[in-house]
Amino acid sequence: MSAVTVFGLYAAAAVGLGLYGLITTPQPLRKIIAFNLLGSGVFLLFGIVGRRGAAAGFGNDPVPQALVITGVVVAFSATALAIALLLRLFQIAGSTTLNSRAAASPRSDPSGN
Amino acid sequence: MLPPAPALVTTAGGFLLVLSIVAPVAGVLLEFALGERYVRPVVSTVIPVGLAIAAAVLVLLPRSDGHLVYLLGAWPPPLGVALRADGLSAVMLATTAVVICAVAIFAATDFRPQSVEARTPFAFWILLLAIWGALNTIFVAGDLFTLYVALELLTFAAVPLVSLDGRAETLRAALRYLLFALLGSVFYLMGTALLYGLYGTLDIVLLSHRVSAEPGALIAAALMTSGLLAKTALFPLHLWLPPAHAGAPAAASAILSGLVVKGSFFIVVRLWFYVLPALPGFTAAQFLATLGAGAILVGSIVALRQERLKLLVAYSTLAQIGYLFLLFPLALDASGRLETGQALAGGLIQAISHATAKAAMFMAVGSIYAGLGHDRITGISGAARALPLSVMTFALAGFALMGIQPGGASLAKELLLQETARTGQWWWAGVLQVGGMFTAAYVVLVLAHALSPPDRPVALAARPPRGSGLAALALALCSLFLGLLPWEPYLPIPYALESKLFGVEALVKLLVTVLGGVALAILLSPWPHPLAGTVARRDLKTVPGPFRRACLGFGSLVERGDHVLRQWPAAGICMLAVALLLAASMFGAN
Amino acid sequence: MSIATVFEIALAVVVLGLAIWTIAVPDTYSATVGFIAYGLLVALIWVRLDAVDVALTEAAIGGGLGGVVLLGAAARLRGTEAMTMERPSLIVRLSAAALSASIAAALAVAILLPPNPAPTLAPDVVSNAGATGMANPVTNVLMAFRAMDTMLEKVVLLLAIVGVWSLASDQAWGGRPGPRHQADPNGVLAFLARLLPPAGIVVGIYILWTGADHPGGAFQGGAVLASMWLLVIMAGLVDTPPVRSRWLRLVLVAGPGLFLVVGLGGLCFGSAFLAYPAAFAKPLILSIEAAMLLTIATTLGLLLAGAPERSAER
Amino acid sequence: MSVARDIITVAGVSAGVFFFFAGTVGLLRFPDTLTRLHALSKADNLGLGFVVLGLLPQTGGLRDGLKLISIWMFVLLAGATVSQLIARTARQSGSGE
Repeated sequence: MSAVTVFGLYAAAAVGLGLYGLITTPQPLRKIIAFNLLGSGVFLLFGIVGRRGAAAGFGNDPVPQALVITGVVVAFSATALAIALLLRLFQIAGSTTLNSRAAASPRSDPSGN
Repeated sequence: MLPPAPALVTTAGGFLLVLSIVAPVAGVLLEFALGERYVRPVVSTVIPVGLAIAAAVLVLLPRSDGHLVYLLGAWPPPLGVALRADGLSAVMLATTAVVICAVAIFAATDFRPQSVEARTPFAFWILLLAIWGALNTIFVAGDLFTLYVALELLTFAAVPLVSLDGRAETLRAALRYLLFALLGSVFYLMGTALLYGLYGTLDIVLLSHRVSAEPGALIAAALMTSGLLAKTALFPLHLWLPPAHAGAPAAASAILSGLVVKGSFFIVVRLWFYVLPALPGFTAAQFLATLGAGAILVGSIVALRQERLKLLVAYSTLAQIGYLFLLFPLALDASGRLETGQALAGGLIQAISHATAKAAMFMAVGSIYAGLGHDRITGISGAARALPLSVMTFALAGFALMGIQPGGASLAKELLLQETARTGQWWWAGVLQVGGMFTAAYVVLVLAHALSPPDRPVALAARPPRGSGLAALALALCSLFLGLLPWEPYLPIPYALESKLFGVEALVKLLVTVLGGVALAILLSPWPHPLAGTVARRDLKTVPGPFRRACLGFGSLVERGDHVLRQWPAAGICMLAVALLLAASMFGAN
Repeated sequence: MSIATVFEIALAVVVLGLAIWTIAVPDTYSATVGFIAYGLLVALIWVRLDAVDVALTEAAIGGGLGGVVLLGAAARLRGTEAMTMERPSLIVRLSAAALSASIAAALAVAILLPPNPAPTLAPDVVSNAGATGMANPVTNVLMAFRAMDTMLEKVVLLLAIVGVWSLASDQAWGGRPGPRHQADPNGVLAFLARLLPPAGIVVGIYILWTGADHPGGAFQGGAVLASMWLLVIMAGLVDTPPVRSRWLRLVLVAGPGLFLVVGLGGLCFGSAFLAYPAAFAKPLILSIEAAMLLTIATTLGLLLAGAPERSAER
Repeated sequence: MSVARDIITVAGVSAGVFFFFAGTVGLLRFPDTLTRLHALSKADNLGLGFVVLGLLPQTGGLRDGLKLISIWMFVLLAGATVSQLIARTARQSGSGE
């Protein structure tokens, strides 16, 4: 087993875990954490691809590395924006649920059915 | 070494592609740095420049063999990044420029810069230009990772637009939108990682030569497609769309509904037709179109049951997005490969027609909301007299969407119908016709309410500014006359089509659509019918009571189903299921 | 099995355990803390993959600053998170688990089926490195070969700032972001905030400078500078600047602005947009990076500070 | 010569690992915040010190050695401050009992 195999399996597992967390946790903050976990797994995919492409004296293909650095920064901005939205929602509404009961429940049928 | 392929050399005029990105981005930076007082000069410089660039691309493209290429930093792919424009890019660039221009005029009063810097104008104008820059990048990017960055740029510009008014409801909508869009981008990113690992490049042209039906490539294709579908809000991945598009301010809704969802749709088209045309195959294409058909059905039925006009229009966007995805199975050739032919042209014209018409529609609804102080569909009787311009805009945009000649939608429908006949997929012809009827249904429904005489004189809360109304009207007219434009240099359209657009046969088709729409509106809308006293009474009589009740029951069932699908866990599970089913059907085809 | 492999397996297992814990633990605050530890260990994985540039970024931005954002939010939301919402039903959870596992399995298959030989652009990067005069291949990719992506991503950061600011209430617009930190001016935090930043600023600039030839660069350096700034803010020694401030605005657009100007210079006078003339490539790139360092540090700091909450007057 | 260096390294790093281990056990086993903090900060500072000491013979030159030592110094500084802050918060909120 090489590093590529070990971490490749881990990356896939992290993606699975992140997806599960993103779907099932009800709290938005936990969703954001799960998204970051998911993101780290996806970035590791790039790392593994790059590691396999080690050549010309580099242990890791520099192109995927650069893509990951860009991706990490984008993911961080997304986290910051999501957190800001969440905190503002909490400030205004006093709760952070994503389901608004008023708007979400199917309205009673006005034609009497 | 072989001489470089034509797609890997900068062409004359390629710099226009750079400018089409740089102009809005520079506008964003200037607005941010200079602040409120200079927003007006910056915007009113950037918009004409952007329009001119789009026009120049349109002019230059046919003269340079249908392709413009620019190598950024003069580095050829795979190491460098190329920008490329073809006919599709050119028409989308132009559409975006026109819609942005109209929305900017519409918003000039709503978001008028004040002497003291205020929050909403500051954010709105920056985000408007940012969306423009992001979309232009999407249309001309020649590299899958550049497309990823552009997608994120689009999301980051679109999300704050949703929550501009700062109410809890819209904040919630924005957060849902952001989280689901991020899930979509992560899926897309997974696919790019796999593709780079297999082929060592992310350049679209190079990839299209190297790609083959290996397991990794198929999984990558499925992941990327489902991620993009989430961002496009194709049924059943639409949980974020209705609240976001209905909650945003009118000008923002126009952009979100008209343009933003087209960005990720465009990338799906790029991916399927230009990166891996041989991979998806028959089943996957049918699957996409089936989701599209589901979107038409659910979106339209739920739209007809909405009480609020903005939500109705938002749900109709959902249905129209579904309509766009019908192009995929129709573009298959005999060997199961996607052909860049008539079906693609039809789908793209439909997208353009929807972009213009839906933006106009949202602006009209925004004006009605502002004028009446509410947008309850049962309370808009008399609006046609009080706000004639807005109602007329809504009507014209609606006519364009339901396929009245010479609108873009009618041309698109004709192109797609011909392809159903050619490929023998008659079932999609039925879906296309029903889709048109449903569109007619909600347009007719709204117009019937707006045209009916009011119980008491309508008191206007505010009079919408004339400039705004005219901008929306101009956009609706654009959509209505799209069918007359010369598309041949940009999209593969047969010459002989125009004659079919007019004439008795076309008129009959239209009549059938409208009558079908009226019937659907009567059967599925739960609201008391405004014209019950006049024309529609006879119709109502002929419709047996129990039948209408059954239809309404069915509608309510669909609405409930839609509500379940819009819960977060359900939508997430749908997302994974769509990805897996796509992968399975692609594996089946190869 | 070599000792390195044993270490790698152990690392993967520990990280996996932390990941599971982060998802499964009931308390949100604990999950956040778990995620920070996770982020730091993932940086170790990146070192094992021989991607030191990414390891630095992941540790500084992914684990470090990302962790701070999450921790701050968790602290503010503590108490509300626990009482809230119902968990989804067992069927939903089971089907989500099954589908997530299938996706993970598909991904594992796809990533572990190696193409032979694996494609790579490393030789291309090496043979073209002469054009920039810099030895760090990752910096070359970021600043030259794929400069467009880097520039657009700077705009993404700017939009994130716009998005965060747009959440302010209308009264607070133009004011200072975040709460005012009160700390004992003679306390231990203030002491650290006076002692550390001079060293931290040197380290940040060093990371940028060394990024030309060795692992490092504007992001990593910017993250260090941002954390120094935040330390000083948290110690109450300085306040966050009001978002109306013209200087602040200029600093925030400096990075992408200079990038754009240099790019257009290449379009007008050189061979292409974002092409650097060979003689000036290194100084040009370093000056763009210097501007970016400033912009990134400020942007990251402000993203952590949040939306404007207080009017500019004290 | 290189054998002597390696012996110093092994000894130093092993000592460091021992202290980290002890600190972790203390973190897990001690009953309250303050004692846990005590175990953690003391063991970590010493542990890292020994690891750095052990690595010093392996460095290429004075520059690298100085970098290593400055890492340790920074960790000492940050660790001391943070421990102080945590301890104070714990005492104020009364959870140190």
